[in-house]
Amino acid sequence: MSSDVLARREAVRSDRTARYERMVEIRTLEDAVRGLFAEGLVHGTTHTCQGQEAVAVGVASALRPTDTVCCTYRGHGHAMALGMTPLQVCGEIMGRVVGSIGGVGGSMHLCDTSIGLLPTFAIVGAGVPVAAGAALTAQVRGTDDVAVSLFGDGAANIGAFHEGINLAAIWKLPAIFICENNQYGEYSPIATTTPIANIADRAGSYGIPGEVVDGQDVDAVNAAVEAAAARARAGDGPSLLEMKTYRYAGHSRSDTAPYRPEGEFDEWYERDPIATFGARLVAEGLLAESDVDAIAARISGEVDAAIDEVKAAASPGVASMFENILA
Amino acid sequence: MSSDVLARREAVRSDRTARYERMVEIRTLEDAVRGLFAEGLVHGTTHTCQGQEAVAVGVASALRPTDTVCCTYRGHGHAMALGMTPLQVCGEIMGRVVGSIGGVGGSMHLCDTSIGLLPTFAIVGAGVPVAAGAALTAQVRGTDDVAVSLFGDGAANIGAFHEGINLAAIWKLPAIFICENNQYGEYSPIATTTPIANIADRAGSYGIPGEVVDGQDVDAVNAAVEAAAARARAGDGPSLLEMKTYRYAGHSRSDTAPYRPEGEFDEWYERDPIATFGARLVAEGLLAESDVDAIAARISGEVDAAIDEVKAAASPGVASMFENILA
Amino acid sequence: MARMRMNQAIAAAIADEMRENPDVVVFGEDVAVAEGPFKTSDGLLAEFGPLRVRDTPIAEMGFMGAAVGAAATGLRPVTEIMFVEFLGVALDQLVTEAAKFSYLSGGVVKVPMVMRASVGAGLGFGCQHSQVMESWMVGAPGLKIVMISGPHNAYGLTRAAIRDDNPVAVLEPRILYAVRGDVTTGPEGIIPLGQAATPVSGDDITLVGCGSTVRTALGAAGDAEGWTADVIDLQTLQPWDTEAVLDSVRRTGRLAVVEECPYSGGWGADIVSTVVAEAFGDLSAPPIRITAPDVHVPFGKELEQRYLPNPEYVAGQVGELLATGESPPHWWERDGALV
Amino acid sequence: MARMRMNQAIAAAIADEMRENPDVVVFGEDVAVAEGPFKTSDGLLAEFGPLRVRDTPIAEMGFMGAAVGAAATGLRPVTEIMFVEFLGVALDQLVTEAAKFSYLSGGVVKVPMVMRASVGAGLGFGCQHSQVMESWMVGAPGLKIVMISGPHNAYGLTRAAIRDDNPVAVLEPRILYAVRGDVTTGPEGIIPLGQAATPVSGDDITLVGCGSTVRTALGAAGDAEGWTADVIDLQTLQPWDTEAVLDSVRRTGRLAVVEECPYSGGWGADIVSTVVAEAFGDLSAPPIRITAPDVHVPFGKELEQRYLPNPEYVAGQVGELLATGESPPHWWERDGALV
Ligand SMILES: Cc1ncc(C[n+]2csc(CCOP(=O)(O)OP(=O)(O)O)c2C)c(N)n1
Ligand SMILES: Cc1ncc(C[n+]2csc(CCOP(=O)(O)OP(=O)(O)O)c2C)c(N)n1
Ligand SMILES: [Mg+2]
Ligand SMILES: [Mg+2]
Repeated sequence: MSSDVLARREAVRSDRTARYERMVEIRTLEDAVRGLFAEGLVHGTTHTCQGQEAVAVGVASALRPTDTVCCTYRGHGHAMALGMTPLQVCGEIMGRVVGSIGGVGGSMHLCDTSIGLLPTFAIVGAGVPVAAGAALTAQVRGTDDVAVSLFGDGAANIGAFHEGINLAAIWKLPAIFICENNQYGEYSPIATTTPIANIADRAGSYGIPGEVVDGQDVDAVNAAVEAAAARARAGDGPSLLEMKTYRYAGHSRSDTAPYRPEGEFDEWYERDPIATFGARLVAEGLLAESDVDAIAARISGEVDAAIDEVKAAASPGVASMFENILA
Repeated sequence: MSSDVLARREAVRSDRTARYERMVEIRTLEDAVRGLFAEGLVHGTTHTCQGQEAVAVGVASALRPTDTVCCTYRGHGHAMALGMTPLQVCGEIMGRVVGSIGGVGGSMHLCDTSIGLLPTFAIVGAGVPVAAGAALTAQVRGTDDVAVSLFGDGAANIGAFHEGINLAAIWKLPAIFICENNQYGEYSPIATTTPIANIADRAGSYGIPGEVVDGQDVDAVNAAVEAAAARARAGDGPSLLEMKTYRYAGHSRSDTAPYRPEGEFDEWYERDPIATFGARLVAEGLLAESDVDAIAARISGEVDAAIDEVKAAASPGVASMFENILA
Repeated sequence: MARMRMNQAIAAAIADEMRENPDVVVFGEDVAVAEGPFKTSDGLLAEFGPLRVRDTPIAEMGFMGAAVGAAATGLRPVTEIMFVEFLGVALDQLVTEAAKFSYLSGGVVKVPMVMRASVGAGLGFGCQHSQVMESWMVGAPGLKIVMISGPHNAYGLTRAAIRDDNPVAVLEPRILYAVRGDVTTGPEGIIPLGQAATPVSGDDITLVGCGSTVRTALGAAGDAEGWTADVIDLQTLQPWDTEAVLDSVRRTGRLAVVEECPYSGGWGADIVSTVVAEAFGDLSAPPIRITAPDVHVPFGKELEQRYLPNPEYVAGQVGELLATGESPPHWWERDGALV
Repeated sequence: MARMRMNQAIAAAIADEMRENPDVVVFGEDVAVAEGPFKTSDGLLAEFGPLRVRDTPIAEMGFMGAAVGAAATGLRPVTEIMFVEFLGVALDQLVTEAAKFSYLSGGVVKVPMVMRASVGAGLGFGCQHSQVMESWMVGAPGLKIVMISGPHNAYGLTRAAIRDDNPVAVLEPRILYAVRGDVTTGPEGIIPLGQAATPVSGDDITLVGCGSTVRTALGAAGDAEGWTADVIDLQTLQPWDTEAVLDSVRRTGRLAVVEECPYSGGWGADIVSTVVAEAFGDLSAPPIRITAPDVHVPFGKELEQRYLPNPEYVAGQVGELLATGESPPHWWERDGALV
């Protein structure tokens, strides 16, 4: 499994076509996941990331497997971008032993340290100071690894955001704080909870660089994260990047997003990160027109196969409840 | 007691000479308090505010008794500026029934709602969102009262600061957030914990006005708070004011401030808020030269008398431990 | 009397208090426009408007602190912590500030705020969104804690909590939100804090539940063969109704506390320790606790159901206690339990 | 063997671990340049330098989270919460993150972090700086809790905590920092977590203490006339040494738990509930708890001393239990106690 995962990671690091494919894979899996829940095949809740695939893949493409990533419950896309397979992700979502942590966590709880992914956080903001801590490890050990914290626009109003970034700034830790501004925290539009237009401007409170990035452009995301990572690796401290993006689906399983203003979705969908990037690759000659459909079809088959494998897999036994409580 | 307290409050609101006298009173009591602890007459700890008197009196002079104040453990000066008597303050510090809350709280815990002072906060940052809540009361009830949160430079790095100010900003609450930047959080100079020079700049994170104020000039403090209060009362929302000031004594009872760089104290002492303001009043003809010593002597006598009264007062009985647990 | 779901009963209770008292305000994450993630504030924004019903940023410390300040200055805020675990970022305001303000003001400042939180397992939310966490609050003098067990007391206890002059934590088992029941509305429906209810009476044992486990205990007692039980719903966990429990145990001579929490640190230990201190001589068998194991709440549906004590398990434990006069082993201590 | 104060023993333990393992780092408020508000990191900055010994901003959530992240990626951070109440702004990181990471990684991620905190009353710090608050942590699977009772186990348990691969909360009674005692330093001085100590043995009752109350229990047993006691120092509160307590109670037939916390929600209730379940038939009297009352820690010196259980009070309660076979009333329940 692990070598497969690392190969998948390497692919998005080195190959823009692979990035495109990964974005398609994420979208495909997320759509399927919502379907599974809709069918009542999974219990609990899920938070999918359709529309935000360029952020996930752009970030992963700029990081090394030895870097650490602290991600939220909206983590399927990031996990896959970092290399996790659809089988591991879907296995966890459906609570089967083939899942990322053996099926005892569910949709909000993925982890694979071979690709630097710490247990994803279901508590808003909690990953921000944890990323600072991972960056501290790099600084103390003198490696040039970085740590990345991914969080939402809503998370920028919680104390852990403030404390974590301030700590990283004062210690000049090799950390990158990435706000995925998908315009909503749960059902609340950002303007109702946040009195400024750009979260990136909060960097000023910590004397670190802050940058607004087009989160629908995987190349732009890659470039911004590369630059922030270079800065961090060089010992120049943390950065705050704000990825402007959009959540196509509702906040979670049960949300149909009735609160969205008319036309908003369509506006964002016009700049769909997958369609846009596909067109760019075609224009650049890296993909043929026909590849686009072929890729979609192939990945759809792969994801279906993974889901079938999950459905056939065992659920964890009672003993699993008592495992891994203490190290 | 209460009418006395209100008269004292009114005095600093209307009369600059009274402001001078109150600053002298605060300094005198604080010096005496450190003496009491040094003599071993009090147990526990204390945090005095010598050097910061202009902030306390400047703030109180700009507020109404119906406004709410959330203050920290370094609260003797603020309480007296708001009108609390030396007897109440010293009584509480020494744990006697004449104390502000009957002697069961100690130095960090003063309260008098007749002058708007909520129980002072011994947890760093805790008062910031509480002040937002008091401002919410004013907004919901449609009064034009304001709520003030007083906190230190060190508190500007804690989550409650961020969450409280953001909430006040998004709800446009009539609150004033006042950072008393006395250059140190406990034994740590601000530059070791805070990556920017002016806390006031953090106002930008919340889209509210931020202003650096000379905290050693009681007139400047008064003017800045008056302006912020007017803004808040008019419905234009909160402000963040940073009072640059200096703590003459150590952080608390046992601290002799060995960490202070050579000469730093002297530099600040040259701009002593009491001496400066006294000289200004003399220059303006509001005080005679001779008044200065006379005031000091009179207040010294009053404070001594208050302390004697405290020493003669009873300690709370065992029953007090069980009182006021539930409303 | 009206038939409603538990979440509707909560919304109705808040609305009735808001109608009677303009000082009652409601805020929390998505409680206004969206009417609450669990629809427990249905209709409030529409009826009472945006001054009194507000969405907050995701900032539990911020809005919990705002509740403290608002309550200390005259309002009666009702706040919502969506999942009780989120108190982990805001506990200071509830336990260290709100609960101490009366004491720290010589009794002058009251903090009549309500912190509602959804609690408990059973819905597949995973181990950071499925706990009850009452242990974070029990043992905080100055704070009252209420645990809801169904639509009826959801209405009555919520109203009482809002009327109380102290900070009150109201814990609502998430799994019961959709449960329907008959609710006495209006002033007669208000249930005083601090009083247990005894929905079923019997002779052989006292079964004490609170929150979600009342249903479990009732299920066990309902199907019991060969024994009958007093089933006590504590309703208020702090201060709990010592009299009601002691009176019953003195009569039945046996006690089983049914808790949703892990064994260690559960509230039932307090009940047991008080009962043995006060009624040792009346006990004909060791008081037992029927709890979840000392593990994280697992995700999978079957695992999660296994984690929670259910009526059959409770009935089995009680039966064994009655038969042997000894404390039966927990399920996870039995041979073969983990295979 | 060396004679030192408890705070020196803590600093020595950390220093010895830092010498052996470059992954051990220390951070917290004023722990570096000032060597700790209670001088528990004396000499660390000088010896190990600013990369490994750091002052933090006042941001418990921030640096506790940083400890989680650092521990999860290979370091062994030792952090200091100056007064345990400050965990109220940071509990999430300890209980909801650190303690669950092993589980949430399928056992792959270890979080070998130590959260040291000063606890307890007796120094006049007032009601927001004098509690023990172990109830915030007991009942959190995945977290170990240690309570120090003197210089000797301060050294031994601190070293063991730093070596443990789990998050460990180490609670240090503030009032004992200045107490001197003989300390076995070096590897032999390490005291395994999870094991109680029994500094004194006797026949009539088992006195269980933890942290500051070990001294209280020893004082009571030392001056006792007409009875002798096993005095058990739990040392580790989670998981606590059930065997040691049960073995003793089975022999003595009686149990008194001495706690510094308020009666409600105290850790002793867990001990009592387990003992009655496991050893009911061996009990010749009701197990009792000797605790502080359900109030805030008062400020005045006499009040504060009254609040805390002291050896005379413990001896009195035990004597009464032995004489009557019944649970004696708490001091505050007695006639005239409050005048
Ligand atoms: C401390 C905390 N408060 C509230 C929640 C409930 N909650 C889960 S996701 C969410 C919205 C987060 O919004 P944002 O940060 O923008 O991330 P997004 O979901 O949009 O990716 C909320 C309020 C939580 N998990 N943790
Ligand atoms: C949450 C919390 N953390 C730590 C402390 C301990 N503490 C008390 S005062 C203080 C320094 C605060 O510095 P600052 O905010 O600058 O205020 P000042 O004392 O200078 O007035 C600290 C760390 C506390 N009381 N609360
Ligand atoms: Mg969002
Ligand atoms: Mg300061």
